[in-house]
Amino acid sequence: MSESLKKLYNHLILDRQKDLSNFEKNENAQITLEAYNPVCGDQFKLYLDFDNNTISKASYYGYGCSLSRASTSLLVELLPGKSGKEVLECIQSYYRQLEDDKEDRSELIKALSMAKEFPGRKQCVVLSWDTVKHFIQNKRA
Amino acid sequence: MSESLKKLYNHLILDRQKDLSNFEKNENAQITLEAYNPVCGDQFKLYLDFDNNTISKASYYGYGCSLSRASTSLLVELLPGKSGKEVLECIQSYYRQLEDDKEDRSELIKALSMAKEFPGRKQCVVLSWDTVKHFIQNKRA
Amino acid sequence: MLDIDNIRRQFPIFSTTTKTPLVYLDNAATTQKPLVVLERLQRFYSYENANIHRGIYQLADDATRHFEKARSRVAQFINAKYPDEVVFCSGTTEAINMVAQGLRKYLSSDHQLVVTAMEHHANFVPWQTVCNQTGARLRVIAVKPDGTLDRDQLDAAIRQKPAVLALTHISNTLGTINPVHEIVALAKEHGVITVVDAAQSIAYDHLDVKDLDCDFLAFSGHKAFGPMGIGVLYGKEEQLARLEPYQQGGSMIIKVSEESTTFKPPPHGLEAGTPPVAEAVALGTALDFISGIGLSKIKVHNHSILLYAKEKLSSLQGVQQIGPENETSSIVSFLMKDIHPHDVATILGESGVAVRAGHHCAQPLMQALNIHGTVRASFTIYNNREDVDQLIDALKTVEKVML
Amino acid sequence: MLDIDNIRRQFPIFSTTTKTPLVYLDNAATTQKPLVVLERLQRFYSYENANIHRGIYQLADDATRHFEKARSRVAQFINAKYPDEVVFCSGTTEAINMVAQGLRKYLSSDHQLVVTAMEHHANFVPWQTVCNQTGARLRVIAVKPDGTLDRDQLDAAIRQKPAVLALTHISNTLGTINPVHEIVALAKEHGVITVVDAAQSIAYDHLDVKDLDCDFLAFSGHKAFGPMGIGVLYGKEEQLARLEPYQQGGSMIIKVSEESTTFKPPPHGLEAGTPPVAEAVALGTALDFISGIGLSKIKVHNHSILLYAKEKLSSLQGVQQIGPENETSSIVSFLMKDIHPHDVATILGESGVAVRAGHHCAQPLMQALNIHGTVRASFTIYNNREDVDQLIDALKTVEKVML
Ligand SMILES: Cc1ncc(COP(=O)(O)O)c(C=O)c1O
Ligand SMILES: Cc1ncc(COP(=O)(O)O)c(C=O)c1O
Repeated sequence: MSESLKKLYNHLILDRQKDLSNFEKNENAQITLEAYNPVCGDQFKLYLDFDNNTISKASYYGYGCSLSRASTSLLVELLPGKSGKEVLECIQSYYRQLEDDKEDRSELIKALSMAKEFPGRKQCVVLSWDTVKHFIQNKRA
Repeated sequence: MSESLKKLYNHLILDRQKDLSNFEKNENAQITLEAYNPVCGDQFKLYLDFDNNTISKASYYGYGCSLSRASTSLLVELLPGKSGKEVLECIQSYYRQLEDDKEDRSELIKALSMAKEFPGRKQCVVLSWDTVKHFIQNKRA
Repeated sequence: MLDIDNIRRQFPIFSTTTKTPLVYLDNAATTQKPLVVLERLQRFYSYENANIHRGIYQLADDATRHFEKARSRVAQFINAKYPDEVVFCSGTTEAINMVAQGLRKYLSSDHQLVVTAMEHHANFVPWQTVCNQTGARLRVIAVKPDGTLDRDQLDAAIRQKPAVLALTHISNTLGTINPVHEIVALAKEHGVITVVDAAQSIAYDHLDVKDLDCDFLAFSGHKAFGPMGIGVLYGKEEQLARLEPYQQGGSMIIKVSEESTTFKPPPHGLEAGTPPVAEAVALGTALDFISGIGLSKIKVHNHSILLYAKEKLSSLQGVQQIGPENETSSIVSFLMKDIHPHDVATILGESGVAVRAGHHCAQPLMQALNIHGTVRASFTIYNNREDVDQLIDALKTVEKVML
Repeated sequence: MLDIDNIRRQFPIFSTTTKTPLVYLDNAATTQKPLVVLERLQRFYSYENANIHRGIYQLADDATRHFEKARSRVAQFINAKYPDEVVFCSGTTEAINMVAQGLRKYLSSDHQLVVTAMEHHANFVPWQTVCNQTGARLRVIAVKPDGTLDRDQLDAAIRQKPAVLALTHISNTLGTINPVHEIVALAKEHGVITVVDAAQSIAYDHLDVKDLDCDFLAFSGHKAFGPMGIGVLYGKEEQLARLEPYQQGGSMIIKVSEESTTFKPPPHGLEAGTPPVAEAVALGTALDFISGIGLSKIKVHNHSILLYAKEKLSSLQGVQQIGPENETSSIVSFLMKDIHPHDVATILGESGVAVRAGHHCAQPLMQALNIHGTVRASFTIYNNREDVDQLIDALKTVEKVML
């Protein structure tokens, strides 16, 4: 087993994808987004509630690989309490951390950042993040 | 100049294509056929008159290369006096002579038979003959 | 028995000088290319290259002859009645689009087109599209949980005399072999135009279109050891003649004026522009390569590898095979516990085992089976038991990593 | 100055070991292939071959990357704004059909489409066809006896705001170079969609689509030292997005259900099925080859050979050159007394000189000029003055044989 494979399937990812906190439908959410990757069929609903311009609650539900699940789980954990601007900053910061190993990163993000070394998997760790980013950008525009 | 080229452009062909006998429009002909080769744009009108079931008069007019002109000239020369059945026999015999150098052939047909040795020219020496053949066959059917 | 070592030596990609030895189990997506095919391509481009048709010099005449010889070779390979029943195109996808759009003018809301839920998108979406364009209705025949067609539904649909039945011979996802002979025969009885997608069968089993009696049949060169960019639409002479030309351009034309255009009869009237001559010629060589080994032997070998793989997979705890028990070609689809197919494929890929994961361009089938995707391994002549063993070993690694 | 001997050595077809040395003057039909292109093709098929998209193993990922790199290479070569403005297809013919059929749904009897009488059938018949399908009117701009466009007629037609103007950059028959910059600029002022056929210009002159500002542009790989079976449709991002997908199948799809399908945005949404990956990659290499020599140098060389040929032809009694005196690319069309072009070509062919004869897939042009066909010689980088001298010698033989 290669080092990069070990890093990718770091136990943090595997734990995270099995961690079912925030993994729940919320049919009454003010906003429901769909994160969908036609290549692999990964498909999550992202449920967001707002209080003024701040996200008050976030959860997700759906189907995906270990990477997309772990990265979505991380996302919804980080969203509550953030304004639109803060959400965008948070997403930018995540993207930077995925690319740049000089950033001060959590173990989980270190693991997720390995995705780019594997054929066809880069998309998995940004799927839900991209979806939220587009939503916020369009909302602000 | 190769031997086959000399044979193809035998003076009989060149004389024949310059020979303007039977090269005339006949707007009043009972039957007007069109011989057309999309590849080179060769296009002849073939004019036929019948007396009972026998061709009484044949002429041609149009545009074509030396081979198609010479072969068409030969064709219309041979047609008069022949019944449908005889026309088909005559055409069959011509085709045989083109293919088979054991046949007893005129110098002109020997020259025309060389066409098959040249890229893209095989069609030229049968264009008008094919047209008459199809007409007679359909007429008899 | 095939001499697999000898066969492998004919495929440079398996040469032992490459860095990681390749266990290539993605043959349903595309096959690797033997030396003879590479050499033929190379020879054409090096010494025989010219545009075809209309050429009054030797090189062009020879190129035309090679191209038409390839057409005859294809006709012979599938036992077509005439070479002119073979239309060269860019692949299965274009071939099927050519038929769907070629029939467009005959279709209206009075018509029904029948496809199945196990079609590749290439034999599904073109029909859905022409239905949207014409108002014809698309009827999708169900697939049973075991991955076979619902024959009752299909037969009933055929008895309603739809305009067209488009059906795959072999499912690219599950390997299901459909009884196309029986089905085409029934369709014929009811005057239905039959279109057979043979993308997965051309290099697996003898195809005999005279015997099969379908109206159209399509396949790609690249899945039969030939180059990319070349494919075949077979059509019965009178059926090809009914198609509107899918594309217009050079060399498919008799006469063009400002007002109107007269097209050549098939096959040339359906081949607009400069065709992929080198690729067609090399496809002929690929078919020679297949015949040289012998399709019967190929089938026996491929199926034996499949059976070995299925047996080995069965012995792995938590692996669920998707698709019929029997009557499958050399394709096996499976799921491993609740591990996502892409996670499986990534870990297999790390071990040098190339498989495909996902919906395999068959989303309606995924919906029918109520799954999101599968892992698919597909075998052909150069695969051996060691390849399967490596797959199994790598699957054990997956388990270790993921659970 | 180009080192022609060195260039010729890179083309195996001119190797002196072949039986008759080839004087290849049919470059407007297709060019010969340099070693680097042959080698790239060979390397792909030998060691890099896989189907692209969706592949979760290294080989497929690398193949995808090579394919997308070729797309970027093409974009850079024609100075497109984004790589995604480059759609791979099978050739110029398919590219133009893709646009004509892609716009079909917007067209009705309210619309006019403008083409010229000097178009290749590939840029004429698809427009005539979509007019027949939709009721739109086809306006054909006249060509003057000197082989140039009737600009007054064209400009007047543009001012009437037709839906589409489809125009060749360079006439494949006469070599006429149309002032496409001026014409496209006028068309833009009047909101006309512009489609430029660049089949004859891609290997002759710098193309800069940003500067040219056309909406669509099409060319074939095989006329630019690349393989057959690959071509390019360039389209401005927003224009490509308006096209209905010409073909449907795998890998161009987001979601398929029994009821409906969602397509990917361009370029992938316009590339259905397995594309000719190897051929696209080798086209990238062919463009590198062109850039390596330098298009400016190529143009100077080709034009100097043309001028030499035109001068030599002028000195032959009874040879009539067809087409404009100036502003021509490296193509010359001519007639010899009243000798049929095919007779000329046959005798040239016997002398090892490969030229084309006939209507050159431009029947409307033949009608406009009131001729049946021409003999055409077309030059490129590997042609030298000796090639022209041999052409002239062979024409003297024609005279001897025929007169
Ligand atoms: C000006 C022009 N347009 C279109 C074409 C058609 O190109 P292709 O046959 O490669 O599709 C050609 C080549 O014959 C051409 O010269
Ligand atoms: C059953 C089936 N039909 C059609 C296709 C499409 O073939 P291509 O992509 O070569 O056009 C494939 C290949 O992916 C297939 O397996």
